[in-house]
Amino acid sequence: MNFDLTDEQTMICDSAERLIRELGALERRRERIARGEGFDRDLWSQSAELGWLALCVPEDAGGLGGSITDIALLMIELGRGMASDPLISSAILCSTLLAGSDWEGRADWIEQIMSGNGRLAFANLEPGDRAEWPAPRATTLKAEGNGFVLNGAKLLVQDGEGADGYIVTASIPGEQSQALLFVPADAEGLIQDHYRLIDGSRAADLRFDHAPISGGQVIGRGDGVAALLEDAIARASVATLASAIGSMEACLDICSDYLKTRQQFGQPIGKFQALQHMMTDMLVTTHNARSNLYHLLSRMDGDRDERAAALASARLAIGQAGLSVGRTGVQLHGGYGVTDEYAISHHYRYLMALEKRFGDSQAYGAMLADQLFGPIAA
Amino acid sequence: MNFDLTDEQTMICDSAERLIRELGALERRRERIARGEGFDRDLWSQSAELGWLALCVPEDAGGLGGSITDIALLMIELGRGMASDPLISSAILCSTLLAGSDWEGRADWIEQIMSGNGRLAFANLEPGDRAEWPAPRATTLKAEGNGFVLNGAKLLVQDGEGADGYIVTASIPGEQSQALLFVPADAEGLIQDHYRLIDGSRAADLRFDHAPISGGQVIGRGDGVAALLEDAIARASVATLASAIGSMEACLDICSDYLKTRQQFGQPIGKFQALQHMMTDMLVTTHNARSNLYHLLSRMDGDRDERAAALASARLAIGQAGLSVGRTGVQLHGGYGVTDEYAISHHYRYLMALEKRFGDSQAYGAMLADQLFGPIAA
Amino acid sequence: MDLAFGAEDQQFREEIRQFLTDNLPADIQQRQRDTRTLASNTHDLQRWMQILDARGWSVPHWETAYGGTDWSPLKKFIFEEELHQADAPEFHWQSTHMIGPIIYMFGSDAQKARYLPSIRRGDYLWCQGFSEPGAGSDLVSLKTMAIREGDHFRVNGQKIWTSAAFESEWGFFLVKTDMNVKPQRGISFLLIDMETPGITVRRIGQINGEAELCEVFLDDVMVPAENLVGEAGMGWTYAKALLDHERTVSSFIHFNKRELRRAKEIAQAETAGGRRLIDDPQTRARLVALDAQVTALEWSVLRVLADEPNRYGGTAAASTLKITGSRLQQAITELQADLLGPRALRYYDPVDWNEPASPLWPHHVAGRTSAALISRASTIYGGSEQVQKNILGKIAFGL
Amino acid sequence: MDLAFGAEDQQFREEIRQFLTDNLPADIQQRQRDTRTLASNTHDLQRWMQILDARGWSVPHWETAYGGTDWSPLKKFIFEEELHQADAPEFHWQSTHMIGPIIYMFGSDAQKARYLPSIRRGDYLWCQGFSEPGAGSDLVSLKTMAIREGDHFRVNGQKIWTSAAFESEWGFFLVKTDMNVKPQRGISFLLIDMETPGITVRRIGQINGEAELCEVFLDDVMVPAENLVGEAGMGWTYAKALLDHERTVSSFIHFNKRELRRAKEIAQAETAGGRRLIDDPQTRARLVALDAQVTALEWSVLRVLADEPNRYGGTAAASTLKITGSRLQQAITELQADLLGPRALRYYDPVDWNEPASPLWPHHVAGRTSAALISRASTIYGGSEQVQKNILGKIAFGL
Repeated sequence: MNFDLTDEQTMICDSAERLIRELGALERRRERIARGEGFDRDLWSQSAELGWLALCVPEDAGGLGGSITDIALLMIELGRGMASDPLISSAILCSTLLAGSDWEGRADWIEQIMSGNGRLAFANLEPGDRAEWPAPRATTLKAEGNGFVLNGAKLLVQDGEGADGYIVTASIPGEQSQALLFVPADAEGLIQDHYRLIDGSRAADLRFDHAPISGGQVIGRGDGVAALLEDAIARASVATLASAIGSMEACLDICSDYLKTRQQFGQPIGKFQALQHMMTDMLVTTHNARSNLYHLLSRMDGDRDERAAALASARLAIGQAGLSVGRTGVQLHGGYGVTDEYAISHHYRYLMALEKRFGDSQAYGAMLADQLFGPIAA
Repeated sequence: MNFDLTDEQTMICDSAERLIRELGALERRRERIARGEGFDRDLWSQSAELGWLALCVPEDAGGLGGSITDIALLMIELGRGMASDPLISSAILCSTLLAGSDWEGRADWIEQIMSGNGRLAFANLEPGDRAEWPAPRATTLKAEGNGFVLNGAKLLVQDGEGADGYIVTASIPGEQSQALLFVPADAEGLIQDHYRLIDGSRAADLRFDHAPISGGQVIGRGDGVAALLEDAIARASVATLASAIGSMEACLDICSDYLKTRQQFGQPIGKFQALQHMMTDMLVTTHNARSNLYHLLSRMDGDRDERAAALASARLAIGQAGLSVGRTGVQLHGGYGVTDEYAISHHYRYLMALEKRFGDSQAYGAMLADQLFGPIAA
Repeated sequence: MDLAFGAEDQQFREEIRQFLTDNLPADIQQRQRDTRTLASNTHDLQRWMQILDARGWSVPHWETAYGGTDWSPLKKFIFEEELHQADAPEFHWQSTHMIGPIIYMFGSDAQKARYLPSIRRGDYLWCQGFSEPGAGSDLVSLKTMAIREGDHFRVNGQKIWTSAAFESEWGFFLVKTDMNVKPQRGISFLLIDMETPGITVRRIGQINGEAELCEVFLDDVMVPAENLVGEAGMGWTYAKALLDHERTVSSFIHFNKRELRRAKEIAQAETAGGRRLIDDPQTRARLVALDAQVTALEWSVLRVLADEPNRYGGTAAASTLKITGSRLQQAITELQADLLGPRALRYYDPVDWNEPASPLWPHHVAGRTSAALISRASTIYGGSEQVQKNILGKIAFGL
Repeated sequence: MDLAFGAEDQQFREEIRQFLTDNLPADIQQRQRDTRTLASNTHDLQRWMQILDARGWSVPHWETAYGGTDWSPLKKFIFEEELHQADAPEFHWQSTHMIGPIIYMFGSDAQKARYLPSIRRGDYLWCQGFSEPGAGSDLVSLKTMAIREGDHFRVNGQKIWTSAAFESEWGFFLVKTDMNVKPQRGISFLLIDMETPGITVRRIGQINGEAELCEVFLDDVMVPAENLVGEAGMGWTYAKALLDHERTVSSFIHFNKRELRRAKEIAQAETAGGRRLIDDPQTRARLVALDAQVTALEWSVLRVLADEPNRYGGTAAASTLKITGSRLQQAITELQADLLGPRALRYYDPVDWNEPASPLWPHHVAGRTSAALISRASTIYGGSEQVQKNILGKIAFGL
């Protein structure tokens, strides 16, 4: 066991840090959000050029096959700049789904994603979902004629606006497991609705109204799909949690700087013991949150149940940690904390958003309990 | 609506304050506990002389018929000295049960209690109980010969050691409601076990092994018993919560004095902002806890459901408040906080004990939820 | 001690309820219920103020000589509670509760005649210029200067956190008029027409997308000397008098009760795994814990209103209300957002009132997260929680 | 980065487990599992130390030259973890982990020869005389004086919070030997035979009924000069060296893991309304929240053991462990007590091991509340949480 970065990891982190320094200015972020853009296109194309998109794709699917730890380290750096979208939705989540399938369009789309030329988004969430994990879907795929038709609705498709296509989960009447479908953005019978999220990223609702689906659009169905979904969501969750760690660590820097510069009552406010203690609480929380991430990373390649437990545990702990750090950071900034003009409120909103991606703390707490103690006896 | 004390209430509070000043010294308390005595006998006899025991008994049962607010105010003062035992168990709980019955022994025993010559204790709790509220009992009363026999076990009978008799709850096979029985301490078939509690008070376990019960020992049975039990437990709960308020308010005095006298790093520790803020948290918590008590008092004479909700609400809030104040008080005392030699640890233990009397915060939280939202739908 | 509302109070409550049923316009009520921002409700507020004024109830807390009522503090509490319960527009605090009383307590007859009637009618908004960039919770170090030049003051400086400055016709400002005395003694209270040349207002983008708070830049602003309230150098004293005047306000008790009710409604409407959240034990536990705390807050307010003797003094009780009330605002609105699960993540423009027509987005979702976000301010403005605790430690315990 | 235990570590773990299976006496194990006090287990500890010593494992963290092992920090962690898991007696910290290393690092050859073997064998206990009544977290203001008189020191003063002083044969003390230099430079490290005339030990009654902490009064105690450790005036430095030596101890990670396991067992055994508490959603929520925090603590420990580069420095990481670990001790033991419901209220004498025979009082009840009560000390001793935060704010952020 050791926590030293490999040379390659150091390289990844350094270049990510450089890029965030270059492109991560708050003003740039605010202008971009005001323009209604959900992510930074320059950062996206740079991510392709620097090989980060490929890093997230397994070697046997044509990618660079970075380890989950490599990916997490990259995401921590990007999280500092609140810039991990849409790497997570497209390059990690959708790529993993594609790489694990034997779909004919697999290689093409992976290539598109890695090059930065194409983007896919994952359409799974339905009303009433509190967490994303393989489960029966209300969206249904029915055989009709030579192919199928798709009916149903998905909400909060992360980075769904402007995606070239969607990987959609659906149930097939009479089958236990779900199907994974590819639906291009301009598909017939697909109605889209786009909107901004609190962290400035953008999402889509998709409505499928008797949308025709050909056999060639079925990425997967049958028993393997649940495991594949689990794998992909787990990997995307790691990236999400790592982003949160980066954001929290950025909050530490932002707040400790602020405490040393902001004057009140004739001295830097960092001289006040109460604020010092709030700052140290943030440090303790952030430090431990990183430990939760390490634990999860150590369980990613092992037993599925252990992985599920570690994932739920990390989601629970890091979700709450992020909220706590964000809240305290805002409070330390006084009035400036609740403006859009200081970075801290952006981090708080980003951390709030991350806490609820793929499911919120309470849902993952219940999942962890089921893993540790078994389901609740009636 | 007004919060000014009546002349009579002022008198009660003043004399209680005086008595606590006289008899409430920590040294006296520590020696008494070391001797294995669960309460202060001098305080008990003074309580009789000062009419406090009679105050708790309704006028039509021969008592002075103090209002529940009068009783609460008295208990707040006694709580400051952690000295409300066994007024609660005997003069409030058992007297209320007796006063509400038409049992033939009623007048005698109320007289005994008011004069301080006799003491009863309430034997209701059974294993698996998390809260005391009318519920089917595993202790059963069965007809046999001319009378009955009682079988079962009760635990944690508060102030049960040395009581002259017990009021025992039991189920009668085939009947919905419970029975209330009088069992003298020396009854045949009754085995007692006595022990100390963390707050220095003492309790008893009772085991009834085919104990013969005559018809004359049945205080009540049938439909009225549940309401009577509810009334008595509600009144005793008010007294318990008021004691907690008094104890918390004493903690404020103890801790603010300590902060001003204890020196460290060359100054009184009360100069440290972090400790000032802990102290103000204690104040805010205590102040609000008293408000919860007022709310409960305002609902004691109204609708039963509203009273039950107010009781659950106050138990939940004041229980947690007491723990929080006690914990912070200990922390403010540093090493001395965890010794038996400073008053603060006695208050903490007292508050811990009060939090669990008649049911703990979690149980009452669930009860409040049932009142506010209805039972959980399956 | 008498811990019940009297029969007269109950009757009064009925009277208010009836008045609201008869007079509160349904469209205003609906918008108020859905409100996601203060700034966009000005027109409704004005309509409502006129209705109240017609009944003589637009400034019930004022002295009767100026159009107030002789209601007891408890009745005023009942009045406010019923208004909140009915989702009537909230008073524009700076106008009716701050500058109004200041003017009738300390202003000249000319000022009273000029401003009070329009405040009662809600003709226009007032904004408050107290805080400055370098002095958030620390008003002693104000820098905005007002130099007397003939029959005018020349005002230079900068204010911040000035709510609604962009839509206010008038503002009241704390300014330094004397540099040669202790800071508190050199501060004066000045009324300024927001149209005066030299005033620039910049709206500050907020965490929830609103921009209701402003910066106000004062650059050689010439203010007639008659706009000075009371005596020069007494500004600090007047401002403090206000605080004693409204000791229970910062509890936000009515807001907290209404939003807790809303949280319960959301828990009844939202499901997880097909089960209503109101039937989920953890959700119930969060709700009841908050319910018990709101109950405490309400009775803490009543204790102040009924002047309960308090060994730590009234200011301590008020400070307690502020600390408790602001924490509850945060906890309750955050619970609302949590109850929405992932749907809490959607951003709703606080000014654009169009909601998605999609059945995926029920009406109760709109604005909840926005409220949770901006509620972070409740432990900051009006003296941050940390400053409140400093004060409380001092006045209650002499620490 | 490599976030797995290696094969060698796994094998080592198996070896330790086997050793424990073969060598840990069942009666000791049972008593240790039920322990309610430190002070009453001394005899078991001594037996166990002899068993460990025979295997060469009684002081694995010492330098090999003095009887320690060459295990990596990770192996030492595994060793400790397995000992805890098996409910082996805990090391007597003051003896093996404090004075032992101090003596071999800074002591004379004579001191090494005299004391180290007996410490390895656990022949007797050592106690630590650092704190004084006027100096809890503030060691700089120590007052206990040691004046050199010929070949002796004359020691006068008073120590407090001296664990196990009443049953220790030896004590190590921080004393002032030089009044004329900066306080930190005038403190020396002295070994004192607790039988020396002039020493009075008073046991302090504790919140849980134990009396393991003591006051030690030193009244003209004559201590041979050869009992000075290292150089005069270096006491403070030596004491601090210890802290760097054992940076993960204060996490109480093994305690926290074991007690959380116990909490789960209690939740499986206890019922409410006929339902196991482990099936109650609120109980589950409390348990999993703590489980996730203990997981974090464990990995925070591993990061320190594996020397993860830390931008805030190792002391900051250690301070984080202390803050987190002490809070968890409190939260976990308090949960245990809460799980017992009203049964948590029974007082169990920490010295009298007889338990009630009554079936009303299952074995798992005994001692839980006592542990919760005494755990309040965990955020106090060894630098209170508040002092820890002061330090952390300074070293991590320069505040």
